[in-house]
Amino acid sequence: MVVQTESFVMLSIVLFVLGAMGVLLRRNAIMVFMSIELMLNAANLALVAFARYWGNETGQLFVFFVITVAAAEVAVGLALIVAIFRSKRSINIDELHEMKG
Amino acid sequence: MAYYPQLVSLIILIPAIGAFINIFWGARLGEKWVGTVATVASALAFVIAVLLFVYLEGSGYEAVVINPPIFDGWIQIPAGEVVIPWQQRVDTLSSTMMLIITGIGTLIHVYSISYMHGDARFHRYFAYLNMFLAFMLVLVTANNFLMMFVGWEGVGLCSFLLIGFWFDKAHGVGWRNTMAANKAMLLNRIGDFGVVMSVLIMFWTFGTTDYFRPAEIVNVHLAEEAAHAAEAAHSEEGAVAAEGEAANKPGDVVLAQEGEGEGAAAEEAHGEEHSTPGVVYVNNDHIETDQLGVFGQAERFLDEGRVIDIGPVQLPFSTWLTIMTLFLVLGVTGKSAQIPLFTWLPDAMAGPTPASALIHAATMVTAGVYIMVRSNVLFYYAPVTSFVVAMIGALTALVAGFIAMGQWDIKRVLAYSTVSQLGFMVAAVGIGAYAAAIFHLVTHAFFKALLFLGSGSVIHAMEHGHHHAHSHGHGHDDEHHGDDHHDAHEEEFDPQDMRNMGGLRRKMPLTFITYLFGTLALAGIFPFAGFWSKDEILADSWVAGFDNNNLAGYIVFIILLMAAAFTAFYMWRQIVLVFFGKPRTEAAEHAPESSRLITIPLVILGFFSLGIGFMNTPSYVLGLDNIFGAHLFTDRLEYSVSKAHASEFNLLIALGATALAVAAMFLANNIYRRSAIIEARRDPLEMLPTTAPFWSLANARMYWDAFYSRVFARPFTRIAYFLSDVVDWRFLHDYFHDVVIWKGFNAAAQGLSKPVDLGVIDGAVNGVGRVFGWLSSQLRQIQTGYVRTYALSLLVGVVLVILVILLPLLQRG
Amino acid sequence: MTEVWLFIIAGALAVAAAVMMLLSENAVHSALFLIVTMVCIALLFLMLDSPFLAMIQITVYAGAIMVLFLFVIMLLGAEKLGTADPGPEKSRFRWFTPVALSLALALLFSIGLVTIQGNIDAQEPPVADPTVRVVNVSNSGPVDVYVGSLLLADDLAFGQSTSFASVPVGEYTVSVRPASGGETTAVFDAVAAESTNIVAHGPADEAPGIALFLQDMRPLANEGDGRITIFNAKADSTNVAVVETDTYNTADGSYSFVRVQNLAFGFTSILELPNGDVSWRFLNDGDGEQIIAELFDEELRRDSSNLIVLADEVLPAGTVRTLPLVVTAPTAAQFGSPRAIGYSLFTEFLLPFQVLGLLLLAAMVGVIVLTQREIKPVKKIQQRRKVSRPLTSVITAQVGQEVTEDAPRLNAPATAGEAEPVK
Amino acid sequence: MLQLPSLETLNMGAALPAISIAAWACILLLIDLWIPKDRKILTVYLAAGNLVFAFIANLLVFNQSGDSFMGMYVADQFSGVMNLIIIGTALLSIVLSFDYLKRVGIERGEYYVLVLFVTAGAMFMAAANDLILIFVALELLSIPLYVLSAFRAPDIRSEEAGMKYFLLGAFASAFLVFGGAMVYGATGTTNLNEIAASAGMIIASNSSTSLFLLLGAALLLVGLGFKVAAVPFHEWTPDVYEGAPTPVTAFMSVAAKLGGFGSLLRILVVGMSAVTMTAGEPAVWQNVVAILAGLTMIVGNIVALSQANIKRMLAYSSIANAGYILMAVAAAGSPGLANEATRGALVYMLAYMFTNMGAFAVVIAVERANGGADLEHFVGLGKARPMLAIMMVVFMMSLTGIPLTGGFIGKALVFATTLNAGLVWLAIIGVLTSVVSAYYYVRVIVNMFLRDAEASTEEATPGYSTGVQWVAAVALGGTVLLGVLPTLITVLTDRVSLVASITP
Repeated sequence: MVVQTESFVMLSIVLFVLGAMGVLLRRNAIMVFMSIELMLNAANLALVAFARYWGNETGQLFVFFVITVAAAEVAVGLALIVAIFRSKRSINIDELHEMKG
Repeated sequence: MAYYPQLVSLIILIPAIGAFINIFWGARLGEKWVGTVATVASALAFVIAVLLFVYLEGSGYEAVVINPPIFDGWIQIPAGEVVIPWQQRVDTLSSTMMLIITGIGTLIHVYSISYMHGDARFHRYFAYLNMFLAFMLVLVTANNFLMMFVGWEGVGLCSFLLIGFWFDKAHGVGWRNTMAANKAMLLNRIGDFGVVMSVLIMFWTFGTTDYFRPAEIVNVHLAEEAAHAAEAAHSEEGAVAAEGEAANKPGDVVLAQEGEGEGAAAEEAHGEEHSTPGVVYVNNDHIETDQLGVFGQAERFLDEGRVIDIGPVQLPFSTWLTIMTLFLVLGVTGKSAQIPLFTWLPDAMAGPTPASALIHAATMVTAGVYIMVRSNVLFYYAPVTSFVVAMIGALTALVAGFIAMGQWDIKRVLAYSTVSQLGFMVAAVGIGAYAAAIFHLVTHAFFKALLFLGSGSVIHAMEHGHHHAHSHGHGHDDEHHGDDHHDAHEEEFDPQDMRNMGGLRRKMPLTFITYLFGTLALAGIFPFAGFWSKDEILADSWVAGFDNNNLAGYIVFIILLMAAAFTAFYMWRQIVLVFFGKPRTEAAEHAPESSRLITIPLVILGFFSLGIGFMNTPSYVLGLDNIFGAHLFTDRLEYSVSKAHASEFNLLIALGATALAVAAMFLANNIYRRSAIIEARRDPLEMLPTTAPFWSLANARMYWDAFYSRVFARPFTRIAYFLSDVVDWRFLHDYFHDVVIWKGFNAAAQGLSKPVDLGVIDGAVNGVGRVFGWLSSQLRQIQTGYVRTYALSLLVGVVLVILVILLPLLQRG
Repeated sequence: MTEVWLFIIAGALAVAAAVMMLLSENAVHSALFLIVTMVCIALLFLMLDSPFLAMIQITVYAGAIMVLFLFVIMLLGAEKLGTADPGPEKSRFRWFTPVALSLALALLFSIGLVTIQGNIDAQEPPVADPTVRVVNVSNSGPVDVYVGSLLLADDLAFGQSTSFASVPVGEYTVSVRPASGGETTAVFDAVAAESTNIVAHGPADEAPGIALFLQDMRPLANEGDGRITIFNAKADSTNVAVVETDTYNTADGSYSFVRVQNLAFGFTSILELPNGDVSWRFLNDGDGEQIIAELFDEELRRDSSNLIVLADEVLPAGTVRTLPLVVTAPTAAQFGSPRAIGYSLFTEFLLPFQVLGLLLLAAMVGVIVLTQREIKPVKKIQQRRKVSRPLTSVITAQVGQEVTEDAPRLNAPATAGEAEPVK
Repeated sequence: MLQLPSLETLNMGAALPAISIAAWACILLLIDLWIPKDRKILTVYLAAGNLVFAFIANLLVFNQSGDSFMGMYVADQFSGVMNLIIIGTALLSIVLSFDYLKRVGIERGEYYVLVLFVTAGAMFMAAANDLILIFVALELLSIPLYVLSAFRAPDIRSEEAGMKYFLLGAFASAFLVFGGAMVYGATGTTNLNEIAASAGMIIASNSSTSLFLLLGAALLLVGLGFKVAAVPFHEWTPDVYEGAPTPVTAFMSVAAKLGGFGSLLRILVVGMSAVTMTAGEPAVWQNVVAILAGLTMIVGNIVALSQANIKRMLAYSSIANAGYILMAVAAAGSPGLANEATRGALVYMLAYMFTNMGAFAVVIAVERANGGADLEHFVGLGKARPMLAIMMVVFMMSLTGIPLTGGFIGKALVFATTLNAGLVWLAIIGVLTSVVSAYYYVRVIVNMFLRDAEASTEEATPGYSTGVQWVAAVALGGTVLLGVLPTLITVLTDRVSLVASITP
């Protein structure tokens, strides 16, 4: 264990926060979505690092599940984006404010 | 075999399911399926009843109590730790009732399929019938008074629904039906008040409403063993004494009786043994009082001479018991149509005839008798109540029999006859002849159901005949029958008026024969069923009066004898008016025989009216007891009715009563053969100056209804009018409602709704409201509608949560 | 040290690509940067001993998912959407970016603080308990075996063995008690994550001897191989050689393939062989290659660790027979290998795995529901134009928007006469 | 060699209700292909039949306390009661949906399949004993709900609802995953029982790893708080509820909450109840949950005051109700109160289920009759449809928490356990906000009865469907029954106990 677990976790935290910033700052729905994927990736990195630290596979399995769930989410999310685009011709999330208050 | 008694929960469930199906899907199923579902449900219940009966036969009549799985701990009062279980009891009494209810019920279902054909509410009718069966079975299988009361109220409801079934008939008939239903409901409520009071008193006194508690039930078994042992000892003894009757009944348990034929020594021996075979009290000594049911505790209390402390007064338990049972009797007079609450039953004939046959003749109205016999222990120890009961019963029998002689409506005659016969049963209970009462209940159920169904057949035929006679010419298609279709275009004709009938015996031979059977049974002619049961009541009252020197016995015997004569008279009058002579109207001329679905139940019931009496043949009668066995029914009944006893045949009474009946029939025959008077729509008795006042009295139903309406109903209505008009309408509505509530509320609502109108509360009622309104409008600014701000708020939450949760740990270092 | 450098390079690249993804105006560029980040993360996975996940990360994530993203971006022509147009609401949310940035920093700070405070590497990494099992080849009847106070084997007959039981780390006294009475003890040190065999051996008339030796249950060098440990428990102090039957040369009566030579009493020899059948002879090394025992077509299973104990069994007739007793146990899977993950998936995590399947199905249904639209009368026009319409307008019809370079991308009303997007 | 676990080891029978729904959803998806578009009622019957089967199966396995799928799925009393409520919700909402879908013209068999998926997801969540399963089941709950929200597809409000829900939901689930990673990092396991064991050890040894554990707990709280719409993770709720098709709103306002609270209770009570500063003190997370509960009640109730759309008003009301349930969750953090609080929460959820489904049934009926669900559309309802109006009165009363309704019983239990836990300030907030809530609930009643309708609403009101009637009637029955005979339910919940079953 030359590189410490902590380093991996720190890296993952940085990536996670970057992803969160992406969600907050980008207006393109696809971009927001990609930022969320980045957050999930960061969580995966932390999980794998912890899995090596603990020496059991649970963390890796968690990652496996997260990746697959992300695939499902991506499919539905992109379908939603396409559907919205058909109706509104825009995927700018700032234009989605029919309902408020 | 061991699982048979568990079926008793199904016996309720199956008709209930049938009712459920017909209520919800009946309209879609169509007549065929509705009838099938209902009849199959009823028939399945009958099969279960038979299985239970077979089980009881096989298990030595040992009572079984079943806790159906779903209602365990039906009512729980948490503080008092009182649990009223939904327990069902299978013993000889309830088994008898189940057989009658489901058996006759099934026949009536079959009959109804044809009778109700074409009715707009066909499915509803069958749903009600099934519902009635379910509730009636709840009533008779209950093991506590509260559950019994559930059934009691349920059958009352079904009765109400069925009496008012044709509430929308044309020409005011519907209104009359509705009123009849209301009347039944109201009078029964008065009775129900008595039942509720009685049950409450029981509960307060004993802490339970169970008939018997589980501990006792185990004991029944033990008691039976003891009885067997005692029997063995006794039969040896009896053989030596050459006096015992045990030898007559090989293989049967010897039952203790207070018969007149026994020697003093034997009586002494029996005295102790007396209650052993049925229920148990002897062996219950080791049981704690609170482990006993109502009856066991009552006996124990009597033994102990307990004093009941009801606050200001202290009553001996026997007095308390009298009060308790008197309240119960009030309920009985309601449900079983006894004086003073009997006037609803004749009106109840407004319902469909099969329903009348089932509910208002064979089963529901006997619930009062059933519950009195069920609580025979209480009545046994309450002589005052018993006397009252005997008087009520005898008087009812006489009065109703008298009224029946002056009626023209075929069903009304039968209705009063039912009241009268119920009076016989109640009187029998009053003199302690519990077995005879139940026996009469059973036989009466068969022949009265038969008579009602027969009258239904006649009425049906009359309607057809009338219809046929009038539809010549305008070619009305024949598919529409069923009662309410005819009313649309027919006015004056009353198919139930016996004056319109006559000569039907040739038109409807099968109906005639079966009707004749029913009449003979009701009149008590040998060997029909009524003969045996009526004779047993008479013999018992003779014994009670002349042997045991009981005042009630004398009175009951004499009155019942008269009532029996009345019975024979009015029944033969009916036969003559309906079936003999010549047809008096076109309708009678064209009356056809009814369809097979109607006649088959008639034949079956006719057969039973003839034969069912033999199940309780007394000993030493024409050798019949060698064929059918003696006291079979009573013997079985004694396992559940501990104070029941078999009575002995008294040839003199039997002959006398029969002779009286035959004489009355002859009299009736002679009087009513004069058809000319009847064609003038008058009664021959009306023409004779000596009998005219009596006849008018009978025809006017002895002014009972008029009396009630003048004394109770009218003042009540006046008060009600006063209350509704002056107090409610003028004061409450006009002033209180309009001014105080309406205007005040309006003002308040104005105050409230104005801000609502504006959407945001700015003209708010008070400062707090304004503050919240302001807060609300400010806070909703957060909800911008932009996803990114939502995400931002989520992130704020994240940071907040992390900081709050980590704060203590970070402080710790 | 290379590993540290690798981490620094891959990590820096991942962060840099992530930042670029955030800042890039063009969505396609962003997607490509995200792919770079993901590949870097896959590299880090490899460093963290999870080759399987690294592979999945590249194929599923960087491959399939990102291709989907790119496809949708290109399909919608949405490369620059959401960046070009600030919109009239912009002024209202002027506060937004600084607040968001500071919040993200607060988040970074608080989680980072936790990580540094948490100091996970200072903790002792947890280790597995030692495990121990017993093989009885002593002829003194059934034995009870205690490890410390733990009854490990009860009435263990000749030739039987227990499975591995775990015990806490520490020093134990092993005590073997034959049914006939007496006791033999030995002391051993239970080391974490090691598996120890206890072999009771000896002739009928003596108290059983105890042999203790480690068995390596750790992953094999080549996954799919099997491992064989041969232990000589023949008390008659003969050295044993193991040869393969297949290579017996009838001409000169010699074996050309000798697996083990000169295995003395109480010694072990460990072999790792590809799985398959083995047919071996055990020869008395000192005594003219006399065959003392034989294994014929013994199956060597994948990923298993086989212990072969050579022991003398005293037959009722009094003769002594040498028996090769084979005891098999699975080896530990390689950490992070597909086998390890698959094993967990199909045992402990079977339910989540199934739910995952449902989830994918639900997602498919969802996609169909969201994107399937009923075809409205537009069809007629399409048919007429089918022949001569250029590809761009086909795409336009599908997308409902001009996608050619020269047309304005945003807020372009659909050209009149073109197929209307279905509302 | 891979050794697959045998069926006995898996003990699948215990998980039968959830599994049957999941499996049938897959089969129904295929069957639906053969059902013509005008006979979709058949799909409804098939789906409802499956739910009824699962309901019965759940009753059958109710008392079976056991682990299924090698400790992944816990079939205990808690999941038994939760399953009953969840299946009931699904059943009622399916009955509600059919007529609505037909009217709006979005009648598709997939709808019911998706509802079944959500139902299975919620059931798995409530019974999950592992963070991984919780995550996967949460997604199984969420992804179909995203689709269902956007089910009225070309309608821009519905699509917007789906999009908002999706983006924020995915964002929140990223936090959930990260939280799971942190918990795993601290304990080395994702199994709740083992987490409980090692959490106890970590706290006892005063190890700094507890920071990871708490961070993980906080992030899990965020992920699940989003699902149950706790402030400040609630902002999606009103928009999504308003935009989604109304039966979906009804369904998701209960089902998503049930799943979320099921998992939340399991994670916090089973996994983390030992996370205390010193033994015998309330768990560390109690403060956070209590603050969230307070915020949720305040914001939910106050913002609801100024809503004109009933759907939106009910959305805020559902936020507020989440606050009351969170109050019980907070109380569960006090030592020895976990079971009492759990039972209170269960009863509250059941009451809320009945009441809310009933209220939405009325809203659907009004939408159909008057063309919208604004407060204005309820004007004069008392005269035009007295039964409907009276039912609505009962539901509103139950939501307010007036005695003899289920809402009162739920609130009473929750307040009692909060007071027992010593969170007096929280209980006071709860009572005060209840008083505030009376204002907007009563406003509906005022509108129905005390304001005269204009002539236009009287005319041409198509009747409401039998399905809606049934749901409203059942909900009314449930609400009143629960209010009058609470013992019927407490008999079920009395034995619920959430404790970590394995100790090391």
